[in-house]
Amino acid sequence: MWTGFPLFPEAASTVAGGVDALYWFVIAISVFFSAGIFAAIFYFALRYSRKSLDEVPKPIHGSLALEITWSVIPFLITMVMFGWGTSLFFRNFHPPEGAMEIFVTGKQWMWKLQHPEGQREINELHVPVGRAVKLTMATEDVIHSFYIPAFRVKKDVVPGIYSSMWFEPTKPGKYHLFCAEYCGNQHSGMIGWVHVLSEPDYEAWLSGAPRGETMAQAGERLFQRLGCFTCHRADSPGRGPVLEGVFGSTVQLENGVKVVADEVYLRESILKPSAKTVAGYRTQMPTFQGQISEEGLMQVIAYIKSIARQERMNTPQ
Amino acid sequence: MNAALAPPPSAPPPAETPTHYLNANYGFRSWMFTLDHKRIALLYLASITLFFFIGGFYAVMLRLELVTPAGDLMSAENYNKSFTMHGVMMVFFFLIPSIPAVLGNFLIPLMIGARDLAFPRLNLLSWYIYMAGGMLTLYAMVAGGVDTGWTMYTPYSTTYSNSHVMVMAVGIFINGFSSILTGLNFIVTIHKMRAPGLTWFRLPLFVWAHYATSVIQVLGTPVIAITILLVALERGFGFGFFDPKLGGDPILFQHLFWFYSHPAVYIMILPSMGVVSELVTCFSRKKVFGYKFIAMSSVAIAVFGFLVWGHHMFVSGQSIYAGMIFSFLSFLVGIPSAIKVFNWTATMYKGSISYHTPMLYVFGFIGLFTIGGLTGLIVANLGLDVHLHDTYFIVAHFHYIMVGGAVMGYLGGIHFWWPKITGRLYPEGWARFSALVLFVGFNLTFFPQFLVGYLGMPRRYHAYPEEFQVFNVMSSAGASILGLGYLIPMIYLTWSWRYGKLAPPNPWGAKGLEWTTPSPPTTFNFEETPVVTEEAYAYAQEQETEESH
Amino acid sequence: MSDHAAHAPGLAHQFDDLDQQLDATTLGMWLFLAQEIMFFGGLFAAYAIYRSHYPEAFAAASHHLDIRLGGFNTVVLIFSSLTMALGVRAAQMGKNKTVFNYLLVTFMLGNLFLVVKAFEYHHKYVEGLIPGPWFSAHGATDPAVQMFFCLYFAMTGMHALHMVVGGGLLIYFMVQARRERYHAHYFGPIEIMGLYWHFVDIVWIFLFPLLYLLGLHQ
Amino acid sequence: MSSHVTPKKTYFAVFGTLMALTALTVAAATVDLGGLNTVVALAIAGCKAGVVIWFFMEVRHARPMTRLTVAAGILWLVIMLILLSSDYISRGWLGRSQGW
Repeated sequence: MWTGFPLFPEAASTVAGGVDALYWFVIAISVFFSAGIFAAIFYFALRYSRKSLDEVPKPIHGSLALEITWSVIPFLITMVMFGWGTSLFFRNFHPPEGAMEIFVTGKQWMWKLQHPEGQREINELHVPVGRAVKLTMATEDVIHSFYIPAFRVKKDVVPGIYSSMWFEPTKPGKYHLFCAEYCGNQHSGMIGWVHVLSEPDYEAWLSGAPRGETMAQAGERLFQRLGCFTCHRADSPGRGPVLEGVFGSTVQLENGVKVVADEVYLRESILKPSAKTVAGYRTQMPTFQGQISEEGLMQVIAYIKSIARQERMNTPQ
Repeated sequence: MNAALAPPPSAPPPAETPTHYLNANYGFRSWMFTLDHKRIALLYLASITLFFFIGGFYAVMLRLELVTPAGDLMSAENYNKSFTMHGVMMVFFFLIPSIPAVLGNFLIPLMIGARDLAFPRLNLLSWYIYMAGGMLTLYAMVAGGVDTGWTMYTPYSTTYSNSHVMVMAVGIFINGFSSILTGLNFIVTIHKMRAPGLTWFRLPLFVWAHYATSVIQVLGTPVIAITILLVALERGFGFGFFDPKLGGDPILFQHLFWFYSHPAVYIMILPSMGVVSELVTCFSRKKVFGYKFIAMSSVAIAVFGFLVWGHHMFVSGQSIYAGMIFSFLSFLVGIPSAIKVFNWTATMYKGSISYHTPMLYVFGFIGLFTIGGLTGLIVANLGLDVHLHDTYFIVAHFHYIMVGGAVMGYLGGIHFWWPKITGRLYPEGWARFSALVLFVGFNLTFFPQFLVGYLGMPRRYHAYPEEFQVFNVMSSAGASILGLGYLIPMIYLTWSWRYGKLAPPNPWGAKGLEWTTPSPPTTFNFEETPVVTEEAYAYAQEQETEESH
Repeated sequence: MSDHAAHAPGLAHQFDDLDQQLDATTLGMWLFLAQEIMFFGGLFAAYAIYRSHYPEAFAAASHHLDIRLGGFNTVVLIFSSLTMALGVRAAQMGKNKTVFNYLLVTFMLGNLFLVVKAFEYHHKYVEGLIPGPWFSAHGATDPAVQMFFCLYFAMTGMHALHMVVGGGLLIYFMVQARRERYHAHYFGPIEIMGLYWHFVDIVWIFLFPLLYLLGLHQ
Repeated sequence: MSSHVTPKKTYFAVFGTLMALTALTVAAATVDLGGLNTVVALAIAGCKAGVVIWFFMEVRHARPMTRLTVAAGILWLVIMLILLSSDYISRGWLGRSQGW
């Protein structure tokens, strides 16, 4: 199958244009300088080629003015590149408010994706055009890297932590999804497609895709099965903190530090309960390391999130 | 075409061959237990060439596999093992020791007027250590290979890989000490063994470059040694230093790994820059432009090289603020490199330029290094590296630096000092031809990789989407030309060792103490310790003094 | 190269005189020690990162170590540094017999350190504190406790390995001193041996507070 | 030349200082100084190391190049620690806990 011979990748996200503009800027500067150097070398090589065997040219020791010039000018130019690139990076780093969330688990050698509504996909991701999408990513084994060239986004997925990234597709279409960090035997098979659909198409896909329970529902079931509810519920005072309304709030730890109870904190508290205990509770929770998969963890967290949302709706302030 | 060559010595070579370091004694023991830095350099030359061709063999396999998008020539497993061995062989066993251990070893005592390096036994020991490390790594290869990539990222290398990681880790660990000892030896030698009158700012720039390199070798290499040891402990004994289950951080491994492995790039390129500085002044027959700036930029590169390692980790989960610092420092390290390129170019201005093979390599070096360096500005850029990290753009960038830069300098240096090393001239026509072949082959191989990299082709892919095929075919075609380009010098240099024209002591009319010795030099280099009275590269010494009177 | 210098005992062919040789070898040794700083530096860096990230777990874990044994070993090692320094001093004055005696004392002290260390290791083994699948620190729920012991064994083990190498070198130099090799103009090897030994001592000077003491008040 | 022979009593004085500092560091460790415990312990260890380097290793009589080498070794370690911590300290600045 001949799929064409593209010279430049498609730009299909809100950040792609900015990245390409900076790229062309640096390329232009580079071409200018290398052309200058190559031209000088060619010219000197021809103009000053050795005419006779005993020719001895006059020595030139150097020139401080020249040295300073060709140190300072490149320095200033690179600082422009640095400033531009860094501001672009920082701007592209923070996801916009209200982005829709997708949960990603990397695993040798596939990408598992869960939508909050319950749709699950493997190596395929369907997203609507024109809406920001935030990915929360974890890995079951080694380091992977989630890479969509057409969106100019990439982020390593490192064991033990949640990575996150976001993008907003601007063009409907089908785009490559790669694992960019070498992850073992079938690394090059850990690829897939991102399908960017128009809003109606996306709605159609949502209703057509097989959906079981939502992530929160699945999480609630796990919550029951692992026995979390025996301690973490309103009518078991003292044993563990009540989780309604916890997500997104600031909690005070034993050692006086305050942290925001976000995905990362919840994950750590489930796997290493003693690491950051909430003030007023003794560390008696067992670790769930090895008993719950990264996917399951994400579901439990989605459940804790959902009960935080309900709480907020019940107590308007 | 030999018109530009310096006039041959008027007297024909004496019928009786004088005693020199090659014919002083013979036999296996005289080589295996030699303390002569020149013989040790040749031991390195032979073993490095061996490892280069092993690494090259794997490169050929990789490029063959990548001709078609499907993974059809070999299995994914073998492909992964091939790029691992290619990387390990080329980085640890070829590029890092190449110029320092061969040319540096041979030339530094000659250039500073010393009888030998400060610690000849240590020098021999470092070759044995190098061979031991190399043999262990070869054993890992024969026993079934390693599939972690040369970067050995945890937790893949510690927990998930089923290949011979331990053996290779120990091999690389051992090899590290060879590099440390070489660097240590050079620093002491340059400090303590210079001939009378040879002040710091009269030293050849080759020596300056090696001094800077040695600093990196001594202060950087131990960090990779301990890091690899930790990986081995984790893999072998369950000491989970980087294991997230024990609260370990896999990113810490990357920090420690790149703390050495980024400066290691400067171990490869700095000596090559030293070679180019020698060559450009000799074949322009003119004092190098801005001597102190070139010398100091070597030192600056060595120091700044230690401050930039985090630019390998922009998307790894490293803090974005640390990313900003590392990006800033990475741009800074570009400045001394630029200074060098400008100074070399300026040296040619109003010179007397001849087109001998070493000078062709200089042209190649400046061109390719310029491209490699400028694309470095792209990948050092936080905003762009997010897209380019771990793609073929990176692969192309560092091959432009390491092959286009370091290897071009190495070959240029080998040709330049070949008469000194062997006492024979290489065949100029063949040499020019192969330099041209290399230049064309190299660009055809690696330039398409910039394009396919920006398209988004990730590195270390055994199979790839079809729209990348055209670039990959170009690259593989170029690789076959490049491979040929490496074979030709291998053949004619070997041939010339025996059949080449006898070389006069100073065939290029070059300045420098090494050219005052016979070709090849005697075992202890100098009959009498030379006394230096002039600056380096004083090609116009007589005229200058005339004018000043 | 003057003839009489070439025949000076202990002078290698590449040097002009014994002064140059001593200068070169001393500088070489210091460079080697700079290399050692970075070698241990990797371990110390890992320790610093993990300690600051898991202060409680590390403090709890350090309570498994015996401060009396650690403190005793600190004294032993510092004392051995003193005898080493005195040995170098004797070599500078060309007193081979005294050199031998001081090196012997240093060697014995080094061995004493290693024996105590071996007892400590054994104790950890009995308590199940060797990292890996059999790790079983009772009452420790935080896995970072095990990380502490990973670092403990790596750092003290690497240090002990340096002690063993130092011990071997001491034996060699004791034999040389017996053979009356040193005199007032040729004592470089002993001086270099001293540098190495003191460096190993310095590493322990940092290991002792970092591993044994930091969690003491908690 | 470094063949300067140091009087024995200097070495004994150095040994006494080192012993005193060892006692001090143990004593300091038993007192709760909050975050300062680490600082004090490292400061004392640094002093001890300095004393060993300066007297036992005779850097006080050494050539400038030797001193430079010592300084370079320490400086490079500091570079490594500072740039490493630049990552680990600032990982939490985004207002999120980092979890590893």
